[in-house]
Amino acid sequence: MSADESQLSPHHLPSGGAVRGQRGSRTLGTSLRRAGLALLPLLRRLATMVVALFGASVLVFVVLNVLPGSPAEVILGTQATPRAVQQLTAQLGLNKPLINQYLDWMGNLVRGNFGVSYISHQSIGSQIGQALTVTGPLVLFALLIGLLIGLPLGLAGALRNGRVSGSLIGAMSQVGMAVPSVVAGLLLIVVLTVKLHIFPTSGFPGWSDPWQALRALVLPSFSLGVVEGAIMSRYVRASILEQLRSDYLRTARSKGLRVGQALRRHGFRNAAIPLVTVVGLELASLVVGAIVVENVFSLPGLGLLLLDSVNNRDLITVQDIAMLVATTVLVLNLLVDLSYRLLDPRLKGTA
Amino acid sequence: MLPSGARPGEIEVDDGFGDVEHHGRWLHNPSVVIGGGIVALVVLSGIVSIFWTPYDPLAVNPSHALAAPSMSHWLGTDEYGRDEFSRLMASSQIALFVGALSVLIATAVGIPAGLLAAAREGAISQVILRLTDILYGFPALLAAVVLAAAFGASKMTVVLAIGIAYIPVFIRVTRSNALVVLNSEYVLAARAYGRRTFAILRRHVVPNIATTIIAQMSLLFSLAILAEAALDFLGLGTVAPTASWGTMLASSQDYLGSDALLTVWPSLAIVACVLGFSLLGDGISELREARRRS
Amino acid sequence: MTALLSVRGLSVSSGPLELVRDVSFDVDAGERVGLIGESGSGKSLTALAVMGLLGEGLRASGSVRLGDEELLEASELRRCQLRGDAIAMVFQEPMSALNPTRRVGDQVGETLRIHRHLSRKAAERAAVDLLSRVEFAEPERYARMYPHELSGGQRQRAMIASAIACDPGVILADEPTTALDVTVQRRVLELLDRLVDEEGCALLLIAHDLAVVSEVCDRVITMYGGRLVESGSVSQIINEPHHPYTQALLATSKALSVSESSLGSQLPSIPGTVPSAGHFPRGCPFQDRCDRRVEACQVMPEVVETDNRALACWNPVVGTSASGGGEAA
Amino acid sequence: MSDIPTFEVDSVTKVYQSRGRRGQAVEALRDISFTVAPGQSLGVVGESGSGKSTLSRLLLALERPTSGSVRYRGEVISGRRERDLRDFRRHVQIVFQDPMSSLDPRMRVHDLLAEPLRALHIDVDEGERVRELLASVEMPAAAARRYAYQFSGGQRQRIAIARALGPSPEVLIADEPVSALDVSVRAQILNLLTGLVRDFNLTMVFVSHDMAVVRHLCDSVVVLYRGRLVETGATEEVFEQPREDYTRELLAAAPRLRAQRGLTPSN
Repeated sequence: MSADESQLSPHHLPSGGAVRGQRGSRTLGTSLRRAGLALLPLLRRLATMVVALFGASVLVFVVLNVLPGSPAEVILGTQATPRAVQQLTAQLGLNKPLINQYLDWMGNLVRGNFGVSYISHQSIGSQIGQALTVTGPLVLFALLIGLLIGLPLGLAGALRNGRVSGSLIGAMSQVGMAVPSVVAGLLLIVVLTVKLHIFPTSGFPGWSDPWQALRALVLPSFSLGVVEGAIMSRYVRASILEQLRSDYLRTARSKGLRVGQALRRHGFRNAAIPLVTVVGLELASLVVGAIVVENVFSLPGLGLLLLDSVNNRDLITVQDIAMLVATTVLVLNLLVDLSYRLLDPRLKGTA
Repeated sequence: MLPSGARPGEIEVDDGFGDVEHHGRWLHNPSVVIGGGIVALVVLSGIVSIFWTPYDPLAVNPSHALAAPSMSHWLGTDEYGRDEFSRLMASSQIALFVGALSVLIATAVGIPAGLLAAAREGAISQVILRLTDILYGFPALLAAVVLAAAFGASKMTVVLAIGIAYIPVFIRVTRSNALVVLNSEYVLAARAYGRRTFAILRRHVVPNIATTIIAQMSLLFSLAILAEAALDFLGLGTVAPTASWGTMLASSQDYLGSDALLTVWPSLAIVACVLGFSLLGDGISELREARRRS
Repeated sequence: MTALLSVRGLSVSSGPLELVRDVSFDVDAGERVGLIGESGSGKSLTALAVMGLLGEGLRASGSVRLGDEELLEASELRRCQLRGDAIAMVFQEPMSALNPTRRVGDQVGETLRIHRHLSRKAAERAAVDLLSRVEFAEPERYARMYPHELSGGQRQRAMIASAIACDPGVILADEPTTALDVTVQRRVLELLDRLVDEEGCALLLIAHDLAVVSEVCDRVITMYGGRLVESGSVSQIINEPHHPYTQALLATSKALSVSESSLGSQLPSIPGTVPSAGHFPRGCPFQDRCDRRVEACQVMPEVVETDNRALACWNPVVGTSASGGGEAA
Repeated sequence: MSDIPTFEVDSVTKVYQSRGRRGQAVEALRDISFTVAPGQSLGVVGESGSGKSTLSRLLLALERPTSGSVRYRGEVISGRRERDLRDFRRHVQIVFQDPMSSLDPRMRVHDLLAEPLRALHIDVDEGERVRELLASVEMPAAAARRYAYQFSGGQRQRIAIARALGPSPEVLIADEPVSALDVSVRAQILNLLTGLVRDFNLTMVFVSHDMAVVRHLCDSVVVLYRGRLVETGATEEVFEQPREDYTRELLAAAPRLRAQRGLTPSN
């Protein structure tokens, strides 16, 4: 950076020698530091995420364990003798101090052991794993649909900005954003299942028959994805518009590129930078949105499992799933941060 | 505005952004007009429903169950013969209550914390930001599930969940906007004539970020209504028989084949209400942008 | 001899607002013309209209001819063929005018890839050559850098390198040194001066500083309020300005000099303020601030061309005195 | 009394420890010393990165030097607590470069001008003082009811100057006050400043990159380059016989009006 001025005039300072010496060492220092700099902010960012995860786990644990009333009572029902309750409490490890219970839970979780539900007596880990085979594809399909709708719609909206068609696209996405996925789901069921009998109403046949499984996921994915597409189209539109108005796009056009070419060569990459954030954050909101949609379509995914656990007061399962979702959201945040740094050369090495 | 061609020495108002025209702009922005109109309608129906609805929204009348829209029941009746229109009206109370209270919680915590994080660099700011990191892990729905698991489903768990989930949003929005103001030359000027941090926050920062915050509040109000509907639908919020758009949707599920209108009415109500608040928020931001560019 | 770039009756409007009104001027091959004016004068819009790069909502009318071609009526495809090849532009803010996510060499060589269809490799090599022509000591190294790693002066030099890549007949430079420090400004001006000489291309240099233009250009066009108010050779304008606005600017410029002390004295100044674009008075745009205002000024004076210079004024300054001018405020 | 310098800057160094990147310290100023006598108009000249803006913040006690000290009329002001600076704040005022960003867009001109009076607990009739201030910068009283964005750049700068004059300061620090203005308006503002300095007997520190303006306005000058003081002296001496290469280069680089084009400075 300083080389320019030194070319300009080597005699700027009375003490030019000292400056030049400093500059020499700076080059060496810079190259040394660069190697460290690439890693250091990454580690720092990773550390803040671990701290946030720890905080989240404490929060979940405390909220779910502050209330008086032992799960043992719930399990055994109102008729249970105090003795039986006490026995079960001890058996479940619920008589230990809260801090120990927390450490037990966390310790197991970190080792990948989700524990055993004291309601269904099943391994929570395998239940969650089973649920994820539904929720995972659902979320990914929804994201895909969202992108397939949002990208072209947003691009068209930006390119037609100021025209009637552009405003129409804007209005469409504005309305689309206001539709809750529940509503989208129910209306899709009414039209495509009840009236036209195209798709199965609800339930999930399992992956043993992939074709039927996919068919069962179509409507839920669309319920989530269409709304997502509306949201994304707004971000895409704003991002592309910003590019179209940028000085460097004008420079590109002054070199002889047409608007479309200039946008392809210079705009898309820069437009992608804010969009990566959006995709990351929206992926997180899809995971949460899946909870609702799975209930509309009775899909045996994470959402249904979570809700059943709440209704059965299966607190450990609730704890586990809440932590899983919170972790997913925070990890997505982290990935968004990191991808920023990959895409934008200006941010290399900053925290 | 002065007539054009003002002579030297006279004050020339830049280019017609006189006070009168400035206020007039609100009514020229379609987002504000449409959004504001819808919001006003929802608020009105919420208020009216406290005193009057065509029928008692809870009155069961089995002989009139699942009636089609008619002169006596404008939007028909549900499976218990309750008047749909009355229930929609009564539901707007819940939506507004949950929206208002959750936004209040989010702002009451988020704005002061955001201002503090902006004004006090270093340790305090770091602590606040790390706490928001934690809360970021709990979107409204997840927070509501956890709270419902702990304290049981109710309107208040929904309010609390949505309110808490949006605290970090307000902290970030407040902080980043406040930082822009705090780094401005007019704040530097204020410090140069001896204004302390608190006075600067009150006199410069708050007035300058107010519009942005209000726009954000309107947007979050719309998100709160979305979340509330979803939570009620899941049975984690308002519980039957109290009318809310979410519970109405949930009970309509059983009649998708026969009485799809039972699904359509609350859907329309939710979409319109959410659209109203989000349009209003967008409109306010647009006006702010337009003013900044002028 | 026909001019290389010929602008006739150019107007730029934004809805009902006329931001540039009826501007005509010629730039001959190899000639350097300075276009001066302050905010709202329409000088940048004039350049963008010539390039066909006006922003959303802006419309140009009139005639812009490059050689034998009418640009305002040419197809977008044809204009793209000319942009960067026959006519190139350098912008004011070298930071925002360069794409932050692409390497400098890539952006410098891009013009050649577009018009000469060079391969990526060949364009890269050409970019290195171009960078060394604009006095980068280590062109290979800088070609691999991103714009944010360069200083303001280096970025502007890189911009100039990409502008000269295809040997255009005309370069439009829109305040290329306004964002730069004085010492860097001098260097960029010298570079521009040398390259224009070597290439034999025409230069339209837009600036707000009369001194900058007088150092680089042969001819000066003064704009005020979207109108051309005066034009002529540098010596004509500097020695004998006819328009009261030009004359007042000169008076200030002469009084504020690094080489002469004027400590504590009153500077000749122009009263009033510059209205925002499109809000200048009817008739002569300068009438409200002019001390030579007459009744006729309420009507826009025609641009009268005599003796290789043009003037739009009802009551021009005659005689060589450059003092007086605006009243001392 | 009058032989106590208004400002004494004594071997001031300012290092910014940038957050985030470890070990990236930026030395904005290094070992700067100079004094400003009462009634003097000092020009601080430098290009971007010279540290001139940092210097004006140090003079205003808005930042504390990493080492060295700044004295105002013999008293150290650097690092003092805000409550001990009230007198100082009354006496030293600033005008910034960009009159748009230095005026709060949400305040009317009346409040903009009254704010310093309120903050410094100056007991005057606000309305009357505002009228006085507007008059002293040749603005009509009606301006008080409007917002800053309703005025042109030059008028805004007048408002900013009026605000600085409010507490009847002894020192005016002007940080590039005409750089953002249109050429045809600059002379007005420079004439206004000249008149005010004379009428109110102000001491002025004028920070600028523009050598010509400094020569017109200042009786002495400090030249900064990359945080170091290159040269200082009476304006006439420095401009006529610059001792340092950098000063010479700065002077040579300034564009000059020519009747015939040519970029090489004529000597």
